[in-house]
Amino acid sequence: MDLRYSEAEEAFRSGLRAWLAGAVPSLPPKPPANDWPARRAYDTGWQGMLHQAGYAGIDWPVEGGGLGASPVEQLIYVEELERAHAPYVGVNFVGLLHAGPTIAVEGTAGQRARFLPPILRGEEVWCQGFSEPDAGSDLASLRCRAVRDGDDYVLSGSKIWTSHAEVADYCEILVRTGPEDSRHRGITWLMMPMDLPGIEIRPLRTMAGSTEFAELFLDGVRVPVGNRVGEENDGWRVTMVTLSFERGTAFVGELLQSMELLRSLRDVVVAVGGSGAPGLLGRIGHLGAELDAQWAVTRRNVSQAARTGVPGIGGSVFKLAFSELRQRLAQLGLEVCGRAGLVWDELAGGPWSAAEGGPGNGELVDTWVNGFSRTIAAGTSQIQRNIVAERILGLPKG
Amino acid sequence: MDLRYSEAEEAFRSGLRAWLAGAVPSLPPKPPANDWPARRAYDTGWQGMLHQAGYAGIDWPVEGGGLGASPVEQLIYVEELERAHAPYVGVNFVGLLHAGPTIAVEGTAGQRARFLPPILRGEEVWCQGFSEPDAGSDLASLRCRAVRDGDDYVLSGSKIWTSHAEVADYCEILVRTGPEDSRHRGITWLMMPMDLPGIEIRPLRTMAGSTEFAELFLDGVRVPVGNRVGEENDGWRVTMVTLSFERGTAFVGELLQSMELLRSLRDVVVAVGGSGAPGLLGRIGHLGAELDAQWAVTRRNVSQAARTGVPGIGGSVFKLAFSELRQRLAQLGLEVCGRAGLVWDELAGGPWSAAEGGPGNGELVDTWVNGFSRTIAAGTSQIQRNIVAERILGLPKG
Amino acid sequence: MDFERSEDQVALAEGVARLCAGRFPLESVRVAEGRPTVADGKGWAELGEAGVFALRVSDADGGLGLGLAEAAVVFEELGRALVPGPLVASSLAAGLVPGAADGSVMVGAVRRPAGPGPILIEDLGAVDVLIVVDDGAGELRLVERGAVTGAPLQRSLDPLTPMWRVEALPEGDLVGGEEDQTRWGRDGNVLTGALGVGLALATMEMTVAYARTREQFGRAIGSFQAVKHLCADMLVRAESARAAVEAAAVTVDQPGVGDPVRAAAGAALLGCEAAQANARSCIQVHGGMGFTWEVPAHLYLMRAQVLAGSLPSPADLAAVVADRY
Amino acid sequence: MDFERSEDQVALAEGVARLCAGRFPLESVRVAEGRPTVADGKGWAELGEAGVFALRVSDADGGLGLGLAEAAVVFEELGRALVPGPLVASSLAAGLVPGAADGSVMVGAVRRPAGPGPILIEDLGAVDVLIVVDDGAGELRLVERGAVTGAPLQRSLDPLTPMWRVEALPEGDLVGGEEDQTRWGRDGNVLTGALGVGLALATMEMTVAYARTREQFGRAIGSFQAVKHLCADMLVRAESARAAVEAAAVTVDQPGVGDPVRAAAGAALLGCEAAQANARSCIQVHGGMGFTWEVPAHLYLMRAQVLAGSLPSPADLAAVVADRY
Repeated sequence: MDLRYSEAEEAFRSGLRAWLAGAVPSLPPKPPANDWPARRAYDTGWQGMLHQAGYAGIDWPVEGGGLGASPVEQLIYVEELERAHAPYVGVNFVGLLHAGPTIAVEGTAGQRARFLPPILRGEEVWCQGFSEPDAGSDLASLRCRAVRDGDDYVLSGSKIWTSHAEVADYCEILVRTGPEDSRHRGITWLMMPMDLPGIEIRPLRTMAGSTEFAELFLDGVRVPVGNRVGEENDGWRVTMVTLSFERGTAFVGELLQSMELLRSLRDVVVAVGGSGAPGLLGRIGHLGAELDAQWAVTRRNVSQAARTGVPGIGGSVFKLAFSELRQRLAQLGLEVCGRAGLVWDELAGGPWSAAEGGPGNGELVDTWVNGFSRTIAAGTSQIQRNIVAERILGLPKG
Repeated sequence: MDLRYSEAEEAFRSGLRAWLAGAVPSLPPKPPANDWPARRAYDTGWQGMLHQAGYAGIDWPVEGGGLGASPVEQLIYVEELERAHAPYVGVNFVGLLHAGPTIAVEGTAGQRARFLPPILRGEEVWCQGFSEPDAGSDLASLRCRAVRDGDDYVLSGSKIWTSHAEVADYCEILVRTGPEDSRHRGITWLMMPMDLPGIEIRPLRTMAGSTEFAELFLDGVRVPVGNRVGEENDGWRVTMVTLSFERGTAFVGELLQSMELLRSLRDVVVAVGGSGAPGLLGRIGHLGAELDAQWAVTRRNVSQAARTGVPGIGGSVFKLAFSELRQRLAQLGLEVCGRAGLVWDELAGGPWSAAEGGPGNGELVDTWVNGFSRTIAAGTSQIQRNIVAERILGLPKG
Repeated sequence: MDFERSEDQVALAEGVARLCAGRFPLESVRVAEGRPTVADGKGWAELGEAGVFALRVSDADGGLGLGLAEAAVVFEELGRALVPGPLVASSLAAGLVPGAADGSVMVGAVRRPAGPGPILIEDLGAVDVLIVVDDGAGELRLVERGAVTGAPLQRSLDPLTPMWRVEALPEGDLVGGEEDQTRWGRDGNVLTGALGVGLALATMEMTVAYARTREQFGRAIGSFQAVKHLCADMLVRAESARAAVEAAAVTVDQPGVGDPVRAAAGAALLGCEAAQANARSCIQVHGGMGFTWEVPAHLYLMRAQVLAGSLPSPADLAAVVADRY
Repeated sequence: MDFERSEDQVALAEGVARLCAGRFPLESVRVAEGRPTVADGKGWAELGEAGVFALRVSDADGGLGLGLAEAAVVFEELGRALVPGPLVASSLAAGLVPGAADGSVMVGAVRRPAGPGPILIEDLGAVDVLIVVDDGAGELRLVERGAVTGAPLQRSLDPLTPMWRVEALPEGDLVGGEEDQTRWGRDGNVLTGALGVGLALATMEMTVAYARTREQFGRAIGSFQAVKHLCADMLVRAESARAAVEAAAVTVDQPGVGDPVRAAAGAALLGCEAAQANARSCIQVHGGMGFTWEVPAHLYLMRAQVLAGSLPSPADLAAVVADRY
């Protein structure tokens, strides 16, 4: 067990840090939350800068145009971006973290050449069409049909939770090509251009007020067969390949941001003092220990990925623990800012306010509201516990 | 909604209180925890006193020799006994609260005349033979067989969690008289004399160090058919009748005792003071509010029973809530007494000690250790939640 | 002793539930989401006519002469229906502020803050007058709406409870001394707790209904133990809090049966917690849909936050209980 | 950076596990339950021979010259096997007290209490010498067993950790100053946390094994979600705490990678909590059997209590983390 970084790793870190120190302050102001064209421009602009500087596709395989960095370098990369308060991956999320890596591993040479460079350069944006209204936790029951007609698949059905659909150029979509009851065995993975006729996009507003997600309604959308990645009916495996490609660093930024938020809350509580302070500090210290533990879990996970290519049980442990930790942290934050937590508007005048160096009530409210999706998205905590119990602990299926 | 007691109820209360004020101080010293013959003598002696004073079988039907008191009087009865620190029902538990009421409702006139008076007078002690090693949560799977042979049932099998078996005269026992897979439909309720040949009693030590329970091993035990209560194969219904007879007051004593313990812990925390005190007092206040709520739930439950004869959903609510409350209360108690909580021996010298007017570390340890049975005995909390979800909320069986 | 609701109390609850279903169906309430003013005078007057605020005003003064127990029964239904507006303040002000009892005057309330920080007031755009509760001085003071300079905030947590920001509170006219201020806090605790219980019951019912019909893996999700147990815990929370709130109300009404201040603090604590925790479970069981704006689960959560924000902190409420135990 | 165990560390863990299985199988350890003296010098000497206490003593001084990381790996196994005796104290005393490193001298420890109340000491009947940790004065003092007048208590919570009562502690000889006392607290936190992780893993494994085989309602109880989810949470707790403990150990060993004091306090906090919570779940899943003396679930719970009782309070540990965050 060694927590020291090698000289090469330290060199990578300091190069990146130096570049970020110049690049981040040069960025334009952040666009408004729900102005998606502006956010597309902002996010893709940043991706272009990363690409120019040689920091695009850091964790992608070299065959896919990536740098093929080790999981440890990837960890350093995510860590430094967060420490520099660099922009989040934003609208490039699906392309960089899911669709791209899938094409890199499972696509043909032609598909790789056509689709990967624009993702890395921030020129093409992807969205994801996996979930359906009746296929959430039970994704394998998806019903969106694709019927072969000549050189096209003809798609009909609906998708939900498609992020950034309004500004996406392509959609990685899972469709049913096998019989209705074929479940995992009858699913195909397609790249669907978002400008085809028959696609209707209906924005889906979340309880956080964001229109980041949409519903897709597909009516006779013709997707060329050449846009299929992997074999027909082999889409479930194709998808799983990418999921295991994710090597345990997806939430590192949020973990580090949580630690920073906790420090900030500690400072507010110390400044306010009073008889409630010891109790709050006790909760803060406990959360701090738990966040530290998840940072340790993350480093273990990355180390396992570095050795074996796949993360171990740490990914499930982290997901279950961190999603609930994040909710408790946000709950504490909301308590600390008192009645200011009843509005999203950033207010001044309290020790928690951004104006006085605190985290800001608006930020705390945002963290709190968004926290509710953490135990739901990407597998509810209930489903996660089943997975842990069955796949890791070997308990019988119920 | 009326929380005032009627004049008749107040008169009942003051009469009982006056009698208890004389009776309780006249009791001999409590016998050692695991000296069951001595505890039998103590508990049956107390029951004899209650009987003499006209306070035996307060909640039993009049046909069964009881006083047929209303649920509200029963509540007052349990409340006053607790406030007077009167002895618990002890070894008379099964006879007074379960076997007796069952015989009173389901027994023949002859069975009532033979078996009920000795229970009320504290002359005969009963134990319960329901659970089996392989039939715990799933009681209906019990396997202890009873085969009819002439005027006898011949019993073979084993039972577990038989309380006070060593000093009991009779056992209310559930046996399988139907086919192996008959579940609820093939069970019969018998009264088994404990001095019959073929009964082996093996004490079962709990993690609290108590030998209150035992395992029973039955090998060809001949129980007369006349000792059957209800019809053959109708024992499940017979048992359920008694369970619904219990009208929500079984844990009133423990609830009131919990409130007293909480007050005592509050006094200790206030006396000790320090920076940890506000946090501890916050937890104490919260537990206090929750105990108050369960006291309200209890009074609602009793009121429903008084109106309809059966308690409503309050019984399940109370069981789930109170079992966990009791554990949290005990946990807090253990924290308050610090390292003294590492021994059962009553120690002196700390503000928590009985010598200084506190609850006493031994008492706190005992409460804590016994608390672990609360979410297990009489239906684990997991089973209870299933019952609440299916029977009260109408969710489908899984 | 009979802690069940009387026939009159049952009928009262049913009447208010009918009024809410007719006058404040959720789809029509939601039309006003996010506006700086949500509660409207017309709806308020109808609540007033139905006697919602005059329940405890004596017959002689034109009220219904009922107790806090009846008010708690009514407020549970108002909470369940997510009725917007300063319900607790207007009810507590009946008898203190002319017009409050019949709903012709909408009364809001705010605690005079002890420390620094912005002053936020619920529903300031809708109210006619404001009661300033000064816990430090032990006073209730009346301020005309016109005397308060405030601005609506852009985005309130509860889109049905617009928050307004006020830089400074006028002194106002003394309308109640220490006894009134104590009563305001105590009875406000009970009524707020009752609203919370209503929210908790609503989310429980909504969750159970969804769990019965939503299918995944070929079966209703309510057949999975994980979902069942979340629902069972919702029931335990809501029913425990309901018992606590109603016992507190009766304890206020019937001197001698207990300590009303302790009971009221506990009722507020458990009522709000049940509302918050059940809303969280409601969102969780609804999965992705629970995180949408469309499904109203979040409205119950946010209202629960507003209720909690109108009360002393949970730590302070618990301290009251501990102190008086 | 490679936070996986090295091959040597894996081998070390396996070696200790084998030693424990051979020398301290639970059925033989349990023979001593409830006695005033449980740990015995012979077993202690074998642990010493195996290098359990000398791990961190330098090669030059006859030790193994390893780090706290290796000690944590070893202590996890000792915890898992419920090995009785003052393991942490004897390990910390190696290098400070002659004979501690090779197990020929069994070293106990006690904190000099700041306030009133009885002084309880673990395993006093078995130890040869006692380290008195004086957090107030910032000192470690050595007391010969013979200089301490103590009596065994009748019934210790952990039947394998007899508690003795002492009326007064002798002054003792100064063997360590502030730096040693700080190190004692910090490294003791890590090693105690490691024992806790071992307990948490043991109860998890025991629970999973039971849930796989115990049948009710015609199926293994481990197929019910309620049981599955309890088990999954046990894994999350144990693995999170294990990562925290090992990271803390490495942070002590490798200056510059983090704050060892904060990491150690967090490790103690989470290690003990995992031990306690997993033991509770273990009892619950075992149902009635979990409440028996025969099933050892309670032994893990009680040992977890002993560990927690040997540490600063959870609130104090959390305060250290908060302070240094």
